Amino acid sequence: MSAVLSAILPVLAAVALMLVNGVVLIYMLRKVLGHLHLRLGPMHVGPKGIVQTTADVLKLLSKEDITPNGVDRWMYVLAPVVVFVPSLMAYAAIPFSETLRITRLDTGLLYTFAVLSLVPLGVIMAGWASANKYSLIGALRAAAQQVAYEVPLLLSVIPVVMIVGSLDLGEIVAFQTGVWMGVVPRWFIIPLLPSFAIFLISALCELNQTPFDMSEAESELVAGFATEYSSMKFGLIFLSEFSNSFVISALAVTLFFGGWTLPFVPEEILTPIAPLIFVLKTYIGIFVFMWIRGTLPRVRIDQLMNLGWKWLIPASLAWIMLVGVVVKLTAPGGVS
Amino acid sequence: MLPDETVVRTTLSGVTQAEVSTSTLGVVVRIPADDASSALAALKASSLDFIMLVDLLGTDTGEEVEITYHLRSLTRDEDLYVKCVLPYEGVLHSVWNVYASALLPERETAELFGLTLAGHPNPARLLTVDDTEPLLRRSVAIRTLEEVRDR
Amino acid sequence: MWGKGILNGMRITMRNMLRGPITVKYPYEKIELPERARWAVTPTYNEDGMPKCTACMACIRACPDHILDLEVTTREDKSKHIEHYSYELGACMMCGLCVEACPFDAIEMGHDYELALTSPDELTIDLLADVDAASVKRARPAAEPKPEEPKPEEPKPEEPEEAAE
Amino acid sequence: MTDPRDTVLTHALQAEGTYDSGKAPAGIRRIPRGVDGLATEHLVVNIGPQHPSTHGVLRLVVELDGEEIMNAEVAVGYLHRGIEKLGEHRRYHQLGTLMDRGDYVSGIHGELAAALATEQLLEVEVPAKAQWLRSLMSEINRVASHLVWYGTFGLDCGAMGQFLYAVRDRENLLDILEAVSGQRMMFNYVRPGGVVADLPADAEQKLRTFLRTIDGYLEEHDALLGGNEIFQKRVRGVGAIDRTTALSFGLTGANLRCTGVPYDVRRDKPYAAYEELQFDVPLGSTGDAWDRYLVRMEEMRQAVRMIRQCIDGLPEGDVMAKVPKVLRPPAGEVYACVESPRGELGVHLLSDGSDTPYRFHYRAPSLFAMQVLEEILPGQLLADAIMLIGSVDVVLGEIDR
Repeated sequence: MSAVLSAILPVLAAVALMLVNGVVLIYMLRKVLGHLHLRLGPMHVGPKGIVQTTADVLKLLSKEDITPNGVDRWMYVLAPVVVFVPSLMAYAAIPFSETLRITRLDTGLLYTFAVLSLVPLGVIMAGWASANKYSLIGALRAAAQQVAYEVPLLLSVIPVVMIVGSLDLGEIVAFQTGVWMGVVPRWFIIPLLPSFAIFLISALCELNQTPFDMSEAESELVAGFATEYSSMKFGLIFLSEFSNSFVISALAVTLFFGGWTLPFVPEEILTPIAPLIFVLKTYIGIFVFMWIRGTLPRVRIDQLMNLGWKWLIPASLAWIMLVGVVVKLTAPGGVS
Repeated sequence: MLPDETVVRTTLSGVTQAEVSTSTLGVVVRIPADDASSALAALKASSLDFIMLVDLLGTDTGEEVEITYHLRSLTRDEDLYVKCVLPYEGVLHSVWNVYASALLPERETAELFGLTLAGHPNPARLLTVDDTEPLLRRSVAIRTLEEVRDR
Repeated sequence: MWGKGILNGMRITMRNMLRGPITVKYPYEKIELPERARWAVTPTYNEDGMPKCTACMACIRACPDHILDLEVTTREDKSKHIEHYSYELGACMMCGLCVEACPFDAIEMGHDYELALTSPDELTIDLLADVDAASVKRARPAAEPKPEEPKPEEPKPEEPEEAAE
Repeated sequence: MTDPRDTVLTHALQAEGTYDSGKAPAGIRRIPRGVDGLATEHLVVNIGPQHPSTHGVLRLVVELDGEEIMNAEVAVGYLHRGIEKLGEHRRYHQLGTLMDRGDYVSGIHGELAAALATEQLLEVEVPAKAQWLRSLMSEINRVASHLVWYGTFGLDCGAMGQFLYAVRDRENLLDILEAVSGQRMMFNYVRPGGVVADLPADAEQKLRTFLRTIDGYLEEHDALLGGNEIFQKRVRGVGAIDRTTALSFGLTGANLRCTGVPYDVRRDKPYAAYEELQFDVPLGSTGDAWDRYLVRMEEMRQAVRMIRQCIDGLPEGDVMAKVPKVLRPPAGEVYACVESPRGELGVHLLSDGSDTPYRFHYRAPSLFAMQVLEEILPGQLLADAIMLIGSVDVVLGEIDR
């Protein structure tokens, strides 16, 4: 019994985490964007509009599920599932604290990126299947954009793996605990700032967020690939977009900002509140994504490709070579 | 400032017989309809340098449609009004190769006055649906008070 | 360097965020309108509650959209009784020309902007229904504080030239 | 299973009502899908009339080859109310209510043009205070209209924040306009012979508080959108209209001045109080979307400068000339033009001596700006087309009249 239970429990935990996360993030997005633009955001439903997201979910559930004619039936229905499931699977390897983790994977990093690269597949299916010119253009843009930015995203992470020597997210965080020269925390953001910059830019592309929200560019393609979707199918796509931003922000915190550790906090206070610190840091990361979303205009699709292929990839390759040389020099026998 | 009439009369003397007069509007040149584009081309190329067609409008004078071309010279800051007269179902020859700014106003004027547009790259209707009668004609009545009252 | 403008933009949005929202929470807080705000037309009344309107039809001629209408019965002693003074709120563009045309200040533009209704036929309102019109002589001196010579009889001269409208 | 691309294309053409299965519809160059050559089929997309960024009810029929526009055609007329026909049944002092609804973003300029035309017919002398009030209200309306242009231009490029900051400032301006004229956008304030009423005390006080903060906000707006490198990359060198095309397509206002042609109705044909006001006319050089942005932002600063001069130098005197209640101008034809935020807004009035105009023509600058779009859009990318509509700043109420 316990074997079955211990198998199902993490999955349920992941699903619950994702739903709660979606609800909180949608509310946070509307509030943050609102206050960024001198507005209040939702205020009517519940105190300070807290119940607004549940009202949205209920609305989405109760809406009529329209399937326009001339639509490629099976692909149209399957697409939201292909978009939703990978972002659910991506929760598996995220280390909330030393012990609290859905699964202990020693190739956690590789697994997360592999799963995340499935999402554009669903986007293309959705765009193509809904036989609407706007979604066709949006889907093809999404395909070009996400394929182009998978490469720099992975390349920007390689220096971290080179220094730590393992793909296991837990060990990466363990490597970053403690302090250099007594004052500087051992986070990777300080030595590897360029790779964090490249990671941030290509992460924004992965998430289809401004300034790279090409696939559902409101002012050009109405709602891009998700134009023809209604009720819960749209809900799935919408929810997966938010859980992706949580996963990417969690990765950024794990790789560059020292996961659940804080530099000057002694051990015994840290462990009980470690998941809380981790989630707090992730939400600060998501806030920065929303801050960027509220400010910057959109890049044109060909400039985006230009930036990706001609700038980010060569820069990250050069950076990897540099870090490789430094790692080899400083710790000749170091890489165990 | 008003362009001086003698220069206008001399430029147009070769091209078409035009009678130049001055009214509250300014210097007005009346020419026969079918050599409108040649007259405008002459005025554009002349020393008066009417570089811009500011506006093109039609007026229903009761028995025929009068087309007004409002020209302007930016260097001398002078305006000139070239008028020609067309019968009710007449043909408005497009002047878009002389002044490209006449493209849309010509479509609108032809459609609202019931003229047919010749020599225009896209002579379709601009503002109204296909079977509406020419609205700006004096004969086409506006809704009377009663129709407005019980609409 | 390249990203200076972008970072400056981020700083500005953060500064605006810290300035706090400026929205008026409409149903709970209401904006008070300036004194000249023009919304729906409303009749004005004397101190004794009788309307100032003398049924002189000036406003009906002045309205560009012809949406005011007056049904009046004239009794034998020349005093008038207003059956209906109908006003199509749905078609009114609130331009205020009728108020300017009224010689007796009998109508004014109200400040009530919550004019939403549930059914279209409620849009034709009776401003004044079944009430006696004020007589011109009594209204004239009160309405014209300036010592202008009061018109002896009904304001007939305006009538003939309007008929050509 | 048929090739889904056919269903996509046929739906569009059926919706347009021009689909004839036999021959390729006119105007759409359909490359024959040869078996050997890799021929990409052109996609006909209707941008509008229901579309989030078409500034009103514009329908742009665009033939796309991938992302690039091969052929663009403008279909307008969805907002045609027959302002010119209605004008023939309105009295001269009622023309203002029609003109407000033409260019509804800057109503004062329409009213002023109609009033100037009637005054030329009547040869009536407008008192000095009315002239100054007309200039003051025109400049307030110009700043409000340019703020709407700035906000929607940012939205077309994908930036949400700028629109809401622009609308915050515009709210203050609309409150001032409401305090002076009674309505926020449909003012009915300028009449032949002068203006309806004087500047009330609370409006002047609101205007002074607005003037204290507007300069800082304008710098902020410029830094937020203009300073942004992404926006600059999107806008520099895109959709350039050179001098000759601008002149031959009849462009006026900021669209013409951004190509370097120094023509401004306020300076070359001065009306209202513009002779006594000091302002300079910003000029561009290449005529691309970046120059249009710079010229309009500078125009906003000049307008604020003029508002300051207007408030301090407002002369005394009455606001309306001695004008009969029912205007009957002598028979004659007249043309009066005004520098509206979109270009030269003209009213061509022909009167036959009765109390309603015989012919009332409204020269709309946006119609000529829209015309030039058909010329420059082929060859641009889809994303740039939407941005260019925003940069030439058209209002559909004025195009359709």
